[in-house]
Amino acid sequence: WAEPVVCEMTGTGRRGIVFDDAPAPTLPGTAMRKVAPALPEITEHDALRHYLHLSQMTMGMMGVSLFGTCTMKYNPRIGERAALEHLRNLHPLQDASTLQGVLELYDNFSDFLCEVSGMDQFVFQAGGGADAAYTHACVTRAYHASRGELQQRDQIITTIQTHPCSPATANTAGFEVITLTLEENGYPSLEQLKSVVGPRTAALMVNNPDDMGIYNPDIKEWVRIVHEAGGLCFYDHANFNGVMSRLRARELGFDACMYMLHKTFGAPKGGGGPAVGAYGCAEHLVPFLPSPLVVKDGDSYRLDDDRPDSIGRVREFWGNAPQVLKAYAWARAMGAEGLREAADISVLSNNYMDKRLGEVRGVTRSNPDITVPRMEMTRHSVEKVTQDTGITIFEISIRMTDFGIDALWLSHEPWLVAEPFTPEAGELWSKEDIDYWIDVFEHVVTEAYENPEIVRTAPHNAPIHQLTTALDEPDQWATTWRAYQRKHVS
Amino acid sequence: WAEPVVCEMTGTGRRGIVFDDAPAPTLPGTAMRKVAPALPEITEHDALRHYLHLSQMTMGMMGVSLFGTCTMKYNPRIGERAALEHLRNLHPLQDASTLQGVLELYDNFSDFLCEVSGMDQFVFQAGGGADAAYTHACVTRAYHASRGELQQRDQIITTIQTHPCSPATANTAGFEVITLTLEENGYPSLEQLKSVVGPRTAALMVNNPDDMGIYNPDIKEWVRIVHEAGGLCFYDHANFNGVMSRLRARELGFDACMYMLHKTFGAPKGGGGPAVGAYGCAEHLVPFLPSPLVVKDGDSYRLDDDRPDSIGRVREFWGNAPQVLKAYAWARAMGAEGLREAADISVLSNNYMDKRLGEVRGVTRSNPDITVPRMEMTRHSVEKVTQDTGITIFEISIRMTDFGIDALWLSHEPWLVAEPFTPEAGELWSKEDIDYWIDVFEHVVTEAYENPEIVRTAPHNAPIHQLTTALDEPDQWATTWRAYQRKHVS
Amino acid sequence: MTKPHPWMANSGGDAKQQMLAAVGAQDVEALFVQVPADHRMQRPLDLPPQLASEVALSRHLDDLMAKNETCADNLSFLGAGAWPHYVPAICDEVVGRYEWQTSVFGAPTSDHGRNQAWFEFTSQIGALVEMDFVGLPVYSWGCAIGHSVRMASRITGRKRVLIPAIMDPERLSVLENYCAPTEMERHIEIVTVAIGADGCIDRDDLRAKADDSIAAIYFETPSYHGVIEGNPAELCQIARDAGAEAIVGVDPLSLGLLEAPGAYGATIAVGPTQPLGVHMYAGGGVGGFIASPDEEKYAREYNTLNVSISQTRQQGEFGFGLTLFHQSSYGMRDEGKDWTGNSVYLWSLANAAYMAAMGPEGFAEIGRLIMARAGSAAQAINALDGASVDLSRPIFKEFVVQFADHDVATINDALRQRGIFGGKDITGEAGITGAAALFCVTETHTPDDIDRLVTALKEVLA
Amino acid sequence: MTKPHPWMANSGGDAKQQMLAAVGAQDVEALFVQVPADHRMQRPLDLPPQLASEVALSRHLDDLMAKNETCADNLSFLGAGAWPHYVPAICDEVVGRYEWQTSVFGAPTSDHGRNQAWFEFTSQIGALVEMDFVGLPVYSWGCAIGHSVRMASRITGRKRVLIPAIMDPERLSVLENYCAPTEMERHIEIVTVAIGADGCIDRDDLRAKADDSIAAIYFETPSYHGVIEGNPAELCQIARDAGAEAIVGVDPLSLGLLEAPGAYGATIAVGPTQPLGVHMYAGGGVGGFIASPDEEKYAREYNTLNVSISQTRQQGEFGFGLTLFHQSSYGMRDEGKDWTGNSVYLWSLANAAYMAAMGPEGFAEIGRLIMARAGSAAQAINALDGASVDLSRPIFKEFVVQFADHDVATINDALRQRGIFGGKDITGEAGITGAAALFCVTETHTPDDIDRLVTALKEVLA
Repeated sequence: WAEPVVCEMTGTGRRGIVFDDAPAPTLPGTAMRKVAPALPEITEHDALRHYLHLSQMTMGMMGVSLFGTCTMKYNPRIGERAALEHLRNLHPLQDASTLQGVLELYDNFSDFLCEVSGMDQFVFQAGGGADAAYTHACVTRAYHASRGELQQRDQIITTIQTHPCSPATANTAGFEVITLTLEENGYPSLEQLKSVVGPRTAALMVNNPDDMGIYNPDIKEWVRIVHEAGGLCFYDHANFNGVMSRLRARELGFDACMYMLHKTFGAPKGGGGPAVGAYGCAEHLVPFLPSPLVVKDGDSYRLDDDRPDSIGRVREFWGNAPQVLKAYAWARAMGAEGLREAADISVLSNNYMDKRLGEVRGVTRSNPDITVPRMEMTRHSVEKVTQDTGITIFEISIRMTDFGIDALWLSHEPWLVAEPFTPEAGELWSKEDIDYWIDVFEHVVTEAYENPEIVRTAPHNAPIHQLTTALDEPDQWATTWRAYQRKHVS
Repeated sequence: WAEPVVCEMTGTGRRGIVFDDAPAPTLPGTAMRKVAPALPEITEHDALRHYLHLSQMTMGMMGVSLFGTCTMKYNPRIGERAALEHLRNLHPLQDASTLQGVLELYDNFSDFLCEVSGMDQFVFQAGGGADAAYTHACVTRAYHASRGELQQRDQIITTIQTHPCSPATANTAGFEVITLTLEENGYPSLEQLKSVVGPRTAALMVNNPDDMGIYNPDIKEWVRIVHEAGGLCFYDHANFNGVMSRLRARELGFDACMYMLHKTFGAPKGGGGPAVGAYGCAEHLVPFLPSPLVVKDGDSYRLDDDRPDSIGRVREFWGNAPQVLKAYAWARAMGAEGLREAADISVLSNNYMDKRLGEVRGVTRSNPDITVPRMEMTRHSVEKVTQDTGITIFEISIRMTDFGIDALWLSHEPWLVAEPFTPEAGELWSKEDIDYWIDVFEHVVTEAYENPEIVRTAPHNAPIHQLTTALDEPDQWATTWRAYQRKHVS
Repeated sequence: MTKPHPWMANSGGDAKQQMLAAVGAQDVEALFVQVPADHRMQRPLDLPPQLASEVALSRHLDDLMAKNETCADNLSFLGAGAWPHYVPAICDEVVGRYEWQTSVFGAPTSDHGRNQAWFEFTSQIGALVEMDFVGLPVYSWGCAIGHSVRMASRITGRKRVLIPAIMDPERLSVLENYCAPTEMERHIEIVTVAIGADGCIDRDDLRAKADDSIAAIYFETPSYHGVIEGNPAELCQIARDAGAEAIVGVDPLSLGLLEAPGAYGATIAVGPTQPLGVHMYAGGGVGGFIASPDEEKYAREYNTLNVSISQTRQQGEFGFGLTLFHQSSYGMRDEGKDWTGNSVYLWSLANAAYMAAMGPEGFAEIGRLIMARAGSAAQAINALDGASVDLSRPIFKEFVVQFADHDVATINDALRQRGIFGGKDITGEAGITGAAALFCVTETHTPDDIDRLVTALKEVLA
Repeated sequence: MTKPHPWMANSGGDAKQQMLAAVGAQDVEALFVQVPADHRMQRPLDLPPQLASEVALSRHLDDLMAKNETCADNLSFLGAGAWPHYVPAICDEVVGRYEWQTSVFGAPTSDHGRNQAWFEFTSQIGALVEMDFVGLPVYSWGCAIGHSVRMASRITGRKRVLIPAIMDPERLSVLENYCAPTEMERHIEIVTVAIGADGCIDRDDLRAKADDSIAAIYFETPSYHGVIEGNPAELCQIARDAGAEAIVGVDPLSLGLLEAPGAYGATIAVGPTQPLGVHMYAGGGVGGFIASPDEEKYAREYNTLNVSISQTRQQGEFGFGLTLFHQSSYGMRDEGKDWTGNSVYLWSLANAAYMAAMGPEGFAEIGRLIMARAGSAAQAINALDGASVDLSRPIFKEFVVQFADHDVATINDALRQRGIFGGKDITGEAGITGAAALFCVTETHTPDDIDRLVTALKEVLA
């Protein structure tokens, strides 16, 4: 479909939805709108058809998506149906007596995740993984403030391979961030950590394994060192899929951890939320958790908002309930044996990919010296392909979409590995899907060597061609139709 | 997507859905299945993705569809939501006390359609328009049988332009069918009718206007003549959209009529049902209506199955309730003023199309002598284009799908007009949509003259190419994968 | 119109004026000259107020529908033609796709996906029943029986059909309609065959009646009363020996466990499609299938539309188009031996997705589960004072409960007060003596549900 | 695993064996050598039984959720951050599309449709508020306030913000979190401005406090208590005169009727997105927007992801890509001034469809309707003995009811017995004396609903 921007469709006198008539109110002229908003005037059918067309021009998981660091899972439709049907008409401020089902859900799922992590309480207020990291930064503030040490403890330690949200939320929350660099074996050494830990240390925020698929075997020692210095330890479980049911954050000593329900627990990603960063912590941090907290009193549940040490809200109300329901549904359908099987398959499939990708011309792995099997994903590189052919990983990625492969994940910044890419097979996809993915990749690399023009001019089979506007230039970007009209039309 | 046939995906050991285990029952070996059915073994995600891919390869009303005789309307999503939510878990044999909502719906909508038609009772058991015609044939049998005249009255009269379902159902029900032919003015003459009406006449089954857009002005007289001879008169309101709110079947004298709710009343077509042929009749035929009948007793409703003169069931239970709800929703949202407006726009838009199509090279209208405005559709012809270029209307139709125009409707059999096509604008589509349709048509006709090869080899922008198998040959057709394997593979 | 309507583009703006100008008409009225004045209605329609506002309409529908009580709010044991089977969420997702809901008669090239899905419906039905020719679905199981009996009559040139003396009255009524009244020349006579004490067709009676006037024998396994026919091959043999068609009605959900009709000599198989991923919808979910060997004598007699796989102009590519269209009523008109039209094609997409997700193992599993659950319910009810079930008959999904001291209406009223919809009241039906109800137990009923029913029945029967 | 799982393709068949063979591993365990033994859990997880059967899982979810009572089964007057607005059916259809639900970080070429829909979200928000730069949505209105105050602080280099003394405690709590604690160097001090008897910002107090230490003034119209600010331009002028940003929080549904922030001098506009076609979802439907002039000093301070329209290699074709990505926390890491991540992007597609269907007339109509319905409810309640509403204030959608003789908990309990969820209990909140509740009346409330409330209140207050 050659689909126009909906904002062009004005001035037709058409209606997409109507309401009963009511008299115009009397208000001061200074409060009244003078010029009607420049919105589309289209029928209901036009509006629907337009957005359905746009949906068809979105690949999503209609093809094969082994999008690394995002853990592409099946998003069960049963959860979708249940959430829409049962939750859409609930108001968060209803009397608790009328919310018993959803409160029990929260309590059940907190218990479930406590068993998975070894923590003592989970909350679901954070609107995503980064929001859970932010929650941890706030909890860290509250914890140290409660001990009168907040002014002293103004540093949070993280590593260069930790997801950007950890340093960014720590910084936003007012901390100074210390970023450890990787060493030869793929992670920062104990010595490097020790050199920065001290009385100013408020917390450690890390993930493990990292996006290279490397597991830091010293992590227990890290936690001990930070604890000894009086800091808290937060485990960003972004890369949980491979270690799920094999280790528990609390048993490694961590004080808190986070799961992304829209990732590891099968809730849909929606192109970027609504999401849930399920934040869990050990008993000593529970008083600081965001409010309200779901509390079980005998056989019933209530929302406790009377918690003087709480950090309050990181977001209004108590979370993305429909996503919690969907993740709970996924988790219950998997059960203990399913989680274990999923972890096994994730790691096995990734090592299978490693094996096959290693045979593709010009492809190398991060940290080539580390020859033991990687965890659930591996960072690879086409640096050699680029050197040989001029074709970059970005171009390869775009070309792959011509074959129904969702544009692959490269790397979070900074790009420590040149021309990186990071597939993650997960437990959903069949071996045939994985083989297809690798076959396409290999095909495109071969094209890069033999017919680079076809790669360079890709996509050839997509709704549109490659963008050409310099979007970071103030006189070029336009985030609204108004801005576009002003900058580019008039 | 290059989508394989799902039946190929066997032997993988995968599961799409599982159930709790239960022991195998003890049954005689003669009753037990020996060989497991050759069905796909795929995951839930594979099954879903497969059918979503197929849905994307279906045009439906995603483009512009002015599909004649089918009255393409908006299928409001509000009706879809309400039907799924409220009706899916109802059982037709529930105690009437638990079905009050849906029974009231039936009663309300019967009243609504009675006002629209002038009839006294509507029923919704018929699973489509043809089934309503069949219902009429059955009612006709029962009516004449009740008067002891069934053996005598064994003929049903119809016209060559009436929808095939009328003669076919009449024939199926055991009647001899007499088909009147069209005369110069576009409809059979009174004389022709009179020549076949007599003591053997059981009924007249006709539509009006016909698919040419011609209204038979003698229809009241027709009804009088048939009545006088002792026959019943059935009005197939297939082409109701243009006369909606302007005339009522009962006022023209008809004993019964039929509306297709999936057509005139905005319920979705679903590629061919579930549908509803709402059958309505005057009081003297009510005793013969299919059972059960919704009856209002004071403030409550019940299903009356104790009706000795009833024809019984034409289909199990009492109709496609979700479709009735959707049609009711459409009708209530339209109201009297909306129905009138829809009829006006339908006829106006069709005459606008006539005007513009008349200016396209090589296009003629059926019955060119009839110069007065047509009703809600018109049958056109490209006979001249075919003579000039060899390109048929079928080829033009296929080429138009390259531009997002749903393959257009040609004609019911027999093709009285050569190379026919019959667009119907209806009230949904905007003037811009209609203009787009005509522009594409004109463009393709121009191609036929200037570059016929591009038309002949169309489609160029569809999921697949044109079919080549001779599907009416016994050794070629295969309506199942089993048959295909046997005939074409092994 | 007071304001433009969201469902009529040209009711807003100046489109009407532009079109009037283009056609050279003063007003819309001028376009209706064909309709004589005395045909016209003399007043506006007197209808309930327009609800163009979606919020008002939605509220109206919700308020109206809230007057129902559903089988989700209550625990229901009603079956008998519409069954409470589990509908996987993907089935709703599939049939909800706008592309499919709005499709009509597109070309094989433009509506390719739908046609392929249709073919996957027929192919998977074919795999279940082990037959090679399957038509697109008809309105219902009853209609499928009707059409197939008419097919058999045309194939054999005979005008009598044998059916079980105990048959669902809903389906029977449809069949009677399809067999035309005795007054008319082309009618088919329906003759019943006795049912034995084991709940199955009485072989002796069948043999006695299966003479050369018989177009077809029709029987069902499981039967209306849920009884599994022990040796269906024998029945089919009797039919074939008489030169008649052997038409079998089957529950597709039983076919992971029970033998396929094609494997025991049935010549036509029919059955319901609603169990395959379609909600009950107050009966609106029903549909039927017809299958047979892929022989011309059968294929040429189908009333249905039929979809065939095809090659395309592109080497190796599949397409799907209609076959034998001209023998349908669209082509035959008054020469039509039978007829078709809009049917339940959208549901066939749910059916296709359901069967694809189920696979061979899913059908086997659900068959075992239904038998186990229904069997345990039958046993527990039989153990109650005042209720009995004939446990000697192997049953699938449905079974007859006889009540000693109460009528079924009273029992069901009392159950309803407890949030339970009891079995269908079959008191007075053929083959039934005394008060009896037909209970349906499926994979949707948990052991707790059955306990709840039994406990409630115990109270009610006390 | 006892059987293959429907959500894990390689749990069935021999895929695992094949992959193990390919990698040359004996078993899966051999692939976990990186994880030291003492890191490993020593027992299986002790979790509730697996519900791999969809019918069992579905039943479990339904049973669990049946313990809720909803605002559909009851008549609710709760608002205050999550509002009962009508969600057109097309919005559910749009966000339900699998393509969008499953999309992640695709390329502009492969996820084009979604990106365009995002752009149509930002563009239509821009049209409503009359501002040229709009970011992709943030978690909530409260989060939008927090981010925008931090933006203002960075733009002005100042560290104090003025806010109304009466503010929704939910939003206020979020803002407080975003302003960091006083112990830390980078915190922003929150100072409240008095609210006058008219429910609006006290001009004198505002002028007194708006000195050159102020980064921004934040106010809302309608306010937390539903009061429409009579002259918002004046407030913005005071802010700009102080060299501060004028941040205004608006209800987008009021903007067909009330003046656009961009038209009266606001420099940043924020607000909730849930009213635009998203269900309440127990609070899970909330989202927020941030808009400003398209000037570098604003644009460079957005924490959000931002989508821009673009040309493509094909002349005349539009595409849509992210702009200013590197200033987000993805690019800045520990140098990030703020942060972002997964947000509520799926809801922005519902928002886009909603605004497109509404158009200018829809917004005007719904604004009038909400004011009329809320106004009539306020009047009727004020007429009751024991309840009062300040009718002198022009209100939009929400209003404060003061109760003379009963506390709100008692009243709401009694209403609940009558199937009504009363207003939010705001007794004890800032600016409130005595027992008071905040009632919300929208286009979803019919005159009958309001009568029902008033009748019930009358009984309860008697």
